Amino acid sequence: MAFLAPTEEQVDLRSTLQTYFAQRWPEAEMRRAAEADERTQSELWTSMARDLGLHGLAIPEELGGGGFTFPDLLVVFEEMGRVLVSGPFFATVAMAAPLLLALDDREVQELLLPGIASGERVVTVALVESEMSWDADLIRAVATGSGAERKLTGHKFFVLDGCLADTLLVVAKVDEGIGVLVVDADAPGVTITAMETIDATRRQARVSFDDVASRMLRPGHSAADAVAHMCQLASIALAAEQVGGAQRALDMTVEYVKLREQFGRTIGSFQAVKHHLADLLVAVESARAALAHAAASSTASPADLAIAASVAQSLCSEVYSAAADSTIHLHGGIGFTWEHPAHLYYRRAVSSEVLLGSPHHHRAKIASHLLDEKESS
Amino acid sequence: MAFLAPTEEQVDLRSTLQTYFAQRWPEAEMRRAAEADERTQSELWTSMARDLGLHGLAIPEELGGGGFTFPDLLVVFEEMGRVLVSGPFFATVAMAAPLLLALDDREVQELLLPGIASGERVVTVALVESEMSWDADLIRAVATGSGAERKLTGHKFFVLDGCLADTLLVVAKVDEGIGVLVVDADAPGVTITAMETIDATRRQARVSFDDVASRMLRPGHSAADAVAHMCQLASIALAAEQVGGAQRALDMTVEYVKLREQFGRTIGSFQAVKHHLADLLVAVESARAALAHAAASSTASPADLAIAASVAQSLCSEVYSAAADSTIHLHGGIGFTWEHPAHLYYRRAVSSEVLLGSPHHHRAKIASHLLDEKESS
Amino acid sequence: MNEIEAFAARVEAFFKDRFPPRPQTLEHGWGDDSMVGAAFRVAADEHADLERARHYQHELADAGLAWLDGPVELGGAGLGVAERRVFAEIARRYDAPDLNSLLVGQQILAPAVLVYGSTEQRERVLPALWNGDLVGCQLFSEPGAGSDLAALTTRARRVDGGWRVTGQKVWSSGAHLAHVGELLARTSEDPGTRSRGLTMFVLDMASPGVTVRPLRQMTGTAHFNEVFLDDVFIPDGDVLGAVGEGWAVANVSLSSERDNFGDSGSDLFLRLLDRLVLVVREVGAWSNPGARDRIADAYIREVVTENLPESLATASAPVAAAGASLIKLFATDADRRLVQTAVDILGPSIVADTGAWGTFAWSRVLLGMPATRIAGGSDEIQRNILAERALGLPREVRPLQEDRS
Amino acid sequence: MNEIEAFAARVEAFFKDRFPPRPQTLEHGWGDDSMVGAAFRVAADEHADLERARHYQHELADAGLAWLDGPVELGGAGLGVAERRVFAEIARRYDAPDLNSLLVGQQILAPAVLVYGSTEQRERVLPALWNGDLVGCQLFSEPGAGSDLAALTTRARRVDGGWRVTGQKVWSSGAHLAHVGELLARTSEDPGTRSRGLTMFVLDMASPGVTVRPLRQMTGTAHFNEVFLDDVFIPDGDVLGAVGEGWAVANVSLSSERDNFGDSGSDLFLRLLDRLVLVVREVGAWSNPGARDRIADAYIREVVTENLPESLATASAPVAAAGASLIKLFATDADRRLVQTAVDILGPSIVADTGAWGTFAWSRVLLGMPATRIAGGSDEIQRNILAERALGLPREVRPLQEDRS
Repeated sequence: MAFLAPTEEQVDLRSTLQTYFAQRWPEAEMRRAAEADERTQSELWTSMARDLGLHGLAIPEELGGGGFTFPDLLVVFEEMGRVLVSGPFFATVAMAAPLLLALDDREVQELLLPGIASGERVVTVALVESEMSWDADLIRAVATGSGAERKLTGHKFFVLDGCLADTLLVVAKVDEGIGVLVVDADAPGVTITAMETIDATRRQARVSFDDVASRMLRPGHSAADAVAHMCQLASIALAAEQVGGAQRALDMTVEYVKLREQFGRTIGSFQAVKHHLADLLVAVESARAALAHAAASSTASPADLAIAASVAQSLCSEVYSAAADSTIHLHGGIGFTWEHPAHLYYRRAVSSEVLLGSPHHHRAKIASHLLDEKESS
Repeated sequence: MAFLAPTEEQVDLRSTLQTYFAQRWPEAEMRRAAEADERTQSELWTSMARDLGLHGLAIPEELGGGGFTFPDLLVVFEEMGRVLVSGPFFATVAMAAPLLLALDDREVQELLLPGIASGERVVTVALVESEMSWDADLIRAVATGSGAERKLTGHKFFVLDGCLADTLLVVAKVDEGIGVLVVDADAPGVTITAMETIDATRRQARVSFDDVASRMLRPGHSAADAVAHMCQLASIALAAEQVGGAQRALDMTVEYVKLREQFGRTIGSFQAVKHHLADLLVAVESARAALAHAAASSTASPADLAIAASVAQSLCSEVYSAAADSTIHLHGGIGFTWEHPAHLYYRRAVSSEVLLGSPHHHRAKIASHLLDEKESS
Repeated sequence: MNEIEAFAARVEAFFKDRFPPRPQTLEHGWGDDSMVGAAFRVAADEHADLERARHYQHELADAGLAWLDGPVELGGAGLGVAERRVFAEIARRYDAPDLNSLLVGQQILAPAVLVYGSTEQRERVLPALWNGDLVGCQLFSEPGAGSDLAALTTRARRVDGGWRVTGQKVWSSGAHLAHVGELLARTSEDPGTRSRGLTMFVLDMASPGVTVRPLRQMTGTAHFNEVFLDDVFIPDGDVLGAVGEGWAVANVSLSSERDNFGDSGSDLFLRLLDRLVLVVREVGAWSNPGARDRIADAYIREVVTENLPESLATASAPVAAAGASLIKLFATDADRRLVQTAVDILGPSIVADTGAWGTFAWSRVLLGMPATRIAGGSDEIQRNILAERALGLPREVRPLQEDRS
Repeated sequence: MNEIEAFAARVEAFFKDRFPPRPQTLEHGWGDDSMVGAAFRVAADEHADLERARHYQHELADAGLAWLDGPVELGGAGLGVAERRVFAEIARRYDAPDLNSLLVGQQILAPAVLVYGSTEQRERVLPALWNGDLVGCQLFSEPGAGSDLAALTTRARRVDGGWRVTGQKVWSSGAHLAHVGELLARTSEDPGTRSRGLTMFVLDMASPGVTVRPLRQMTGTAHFNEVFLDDVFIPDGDVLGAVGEGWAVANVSLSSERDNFGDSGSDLFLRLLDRLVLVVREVGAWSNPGARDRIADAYIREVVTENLPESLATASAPVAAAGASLIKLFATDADRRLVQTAVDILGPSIVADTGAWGTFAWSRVLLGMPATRIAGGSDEIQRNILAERALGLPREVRPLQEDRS
């Protein structure tokens, strides 16, 4: 779990992405996508897969991917978070793909992963059933039957980009314990309803299943560990997005206070503003350090990965929300207009804070690790 | 529970006390007392009782007191907190006297309260048995027997000024439930040991009782409600001390930053220092408002008094500790020398924060009131 | 029955005849879920809302209950603080229309007219603001001068019988619904007297050359406006106070704005906490110990918010005088904590609508809260005021409203 | 076995021969309870402690393990960061004497001598500082000049063969035990060149006219001193750097001081959290859910503190350059939170001694913590450095150490 400095490849990738998004995803495009009908797919999606191979970056080559590492993929999420890329990339690449990779079902992997890598397939994960906490443990949906063919009934909230997905990976109770089921979004008995959300760059849906034909991955085994592993990797990917977003929020604010004048001086010359931004810099760099630690832990033991992911997710959530809030505040009146992008970052920050578990939720996991086990930490 | 503006009498009392303590309790005297052997009694103690009648202020006239109200007495605690008066005044007047008044045992009241009012008697309360929380509920000390005469065995921590007291009021389990027992400090089987403490202006002791002859107050009745009522009034008295101390910490810091120069300007002209002190002013005034509310509630229903006391104690604790910490910080190097009084306020602030229950403990009580009862708040 | 009791009975009767009572205690599921705190309500039809408010205000005026502490000769009731308090206590128990749309006229414009207006202006404007006939707005801020009014560039040029005004104003709440605007403009260019070159006008919003453009906020609503003034004629009779005295007139309005934040702020806070407690009890989040601690903390801040105005009134003179700034700072901090508590408790349901009562409605509070720390003087300006006026620390370079003294 | 492994084996052997191991994991009740973090230890006999440290340092020097990254010709080992890290990892596993009393000489004085010293000074001072012969202290701060070194008033007057120095220094850590002091004094009175009028000296603390008076801190201990200089003679050979160049020399020391805070700070933090976790597990406070949240928060900050130096090294150049300030701000904030967590968990037992292991010992941390936010550059100065150097915001009026560049 030593610290990993960025590789040369990662530095290059970052620079490529910054140029790419500057051209392909300017603010106007982002706003257009956010306000568009959510069933349309953006050109960016296709280009990211075709021109850069981002979807399959961390998918093994034999399954149609680029065979890069998970830390490499984190560079992509950080840069996407910086410019608020919308669409089902997170659901497909940070959740569905890792879940498929964690479940050793080669047949289904060959069925779905090449399509994910090529950008032809949109897959999301339907997991949470509680209304007020993002809880991967409280599962009431049930899939009956045995072998690969099951019948699924249940109800899911907060399914990321559920309205865009063609395939759903659904977590449900099965005879074996917890199972992951592949469901066709068009299958009879599936009802997908968009949820109104504050963050138009990340859509969510409620999905209900009424005796739906589905295929269980890795029949005969409980998938609980795979689901937990996926949640940890997705938490780290989300932390990367949050670091990117927080950094952009800080940068845009520093830029603004250097130009904006009040009382005959730039507002960035007031000590209160300077110290506010210094504290924010400390926060952003602390989030980056927690992310680097989690990235280095992505190949560590399950227990270490779980804790490193919770450390990063808890801190990066709080830092991003604070950074986005400060951005609005230090911009003054202009910061809370619809036209200024500050609120888009604020909306993304808060929606990310409660996604994949709140900071309190992650700290409860850490406390349990420190205090409830036999060995000392 | 309306807000009570200070009465004319209270305004006069405050002004009298400020003059009095300025003369009788200068910093040198306070330091001398703090470093003296704790078995010696200060001259101030005698003078406060004889010249001003402070000990008996809120004791009924027929029991040798002044017959004033509890809110009047709070003015005394606020002014004492401002100048860090040491000695067993708090133990005797904020704890023992209210406990005696709450227990309707006229005979013992007549035995003890006139002596308290005249300053001849030092009485304290022995209550807490846990090491890490100031807990009035976990009582394991036991007094056996029936009627007024009981035999007491047990162990108490954090007994305020236990080494100075001539009489102890001890809370113990009795057949009737919880009982309060009068114990002579010199009685056979009583062992009083000074605890080392960070706050030399408020001494504490551990006391053990080995089959000690004691007299139960109000035999035949459980005293649990009286103990709870005493804790609430003492919490408000402590809040008054905290407001006085926090105000003094703020005042001394404002004074200092107006004089001290660094980088060619008074440090009070730096916006970071100004805003720090502005926030502290907000905190101190919010504590004062909570105290005023609690004072007005001191004659309210038991439930309302309990909540108002917890509101004041929780907030005033946090505000005083923050104020004392800021005082050290804004004084720079001089602030953490032994010679500067800042650390004496800091020590008192922290020792008060954990006395009579921590802020978290009080908030747990408030939450229980808001969330666990049938009626809405 | 003493005078105050008689007054209370009269108010009670007024409301009882007209409006249904609100539930004594809030109930889970009661009322329009969009209304989590009046300040964050999304108006379905703001014109209809305004008409309801004006009608209600008219009824209040007819009953002598509109302008409780106003002078009788101007349509006020000539009463005191005690009656205002009694009125507020009773009013909050009835489900009467929301009067927010009239607040700027009554709490910002009216005080300035009362202090600086001519007899004619006082008689023309004040009764009408308080009986619902006239709706007012404020035209101070400009794109280049947010907190710094001395940097205003909207210019008024002397012409025959009046002035011609050109410039742009921003952050004007309700300007799209208002009949009159309190307009601050520059009437002298002498750079040495930046603040003394300002003059206040009572602008007829229907004047030719006035264009109002709604400014969409991050909440998605457009309560504020940009107002463009293109060679707008204002007759001499609409100058408020003396020419060049605009700074002083503005300060009456700004200080009333600060003073009145406390009232509505605390009210807002109370209702929000009650609603959150309801949701917590309903869904059993009461078992979450972290949330319990934060709910209790919010309650403590509610108690303080309730008692702070009266407590500050007994503080030392400089602290009492800066009380409005202190209250605003305390309230914005308490509000921020409360919203964070709501996020912690409601989790994803504050971000995406599950359909449950009293959950996603909080997203409007979440999105509206950042504005409260800027509008009416940012937290930083309030801290400067406290440090300098209440604590006597050295001054920063000064914004206009701080230079009254 | 590669080079680094061979080095590790040599270090391991050195410690194994001399010192007992610390328990692999801390155990409840293990060790001297007064030592909750070395920085807060109350020394029973500081002279005996110092002798132990010097002896240990001598053994390190003999083994070639004293000055790992120092040049070989001056007694250093000529090794790099990797070896320093390996050494630290191994050293913390053994119960070796505390070297704090030698730190000022090695981390503050030595770097300045290395950069600005003459060959004679480097050879005389550096090996001796690193083999335990010489103990150093710092003589910068004055009663009237805390963070503002440009306001120094201690004066050095030219005399035959050297200088005569008169003035008062303060906050000099370990001056009562030191042989040499890094002394900053004013050698020119020209007010236009306040900073260029300063010169640095390596003062022999045994010189006539030097009086050291311990300064008792709020913790009750007297680690710092006031140092009075009464017409003290310093020969020309003890001027460090050029006359008038004292500002630049001071900055080498100050920046090394900032850089080295991160190391000891994080180490301190780690050991403190481990101890608190032990107490929590022992007494079953693990059932207190609020405490659980705060312990987890402390753990998060510990992970960050561990990773921040390397993470910052990969940041943009201006941020990386101000890394020491960023680390110090993060650490002081984390420490403050940790102490509050300890207060919340330990309750009254942190205030009054119940006799339980690992509880009242925390009171020393509590009382020592305020100093960490002032010493080595206050939080406010670190924030200025970050805002100005890392973010490029406009400068405040400057303290000495900020004017290097």
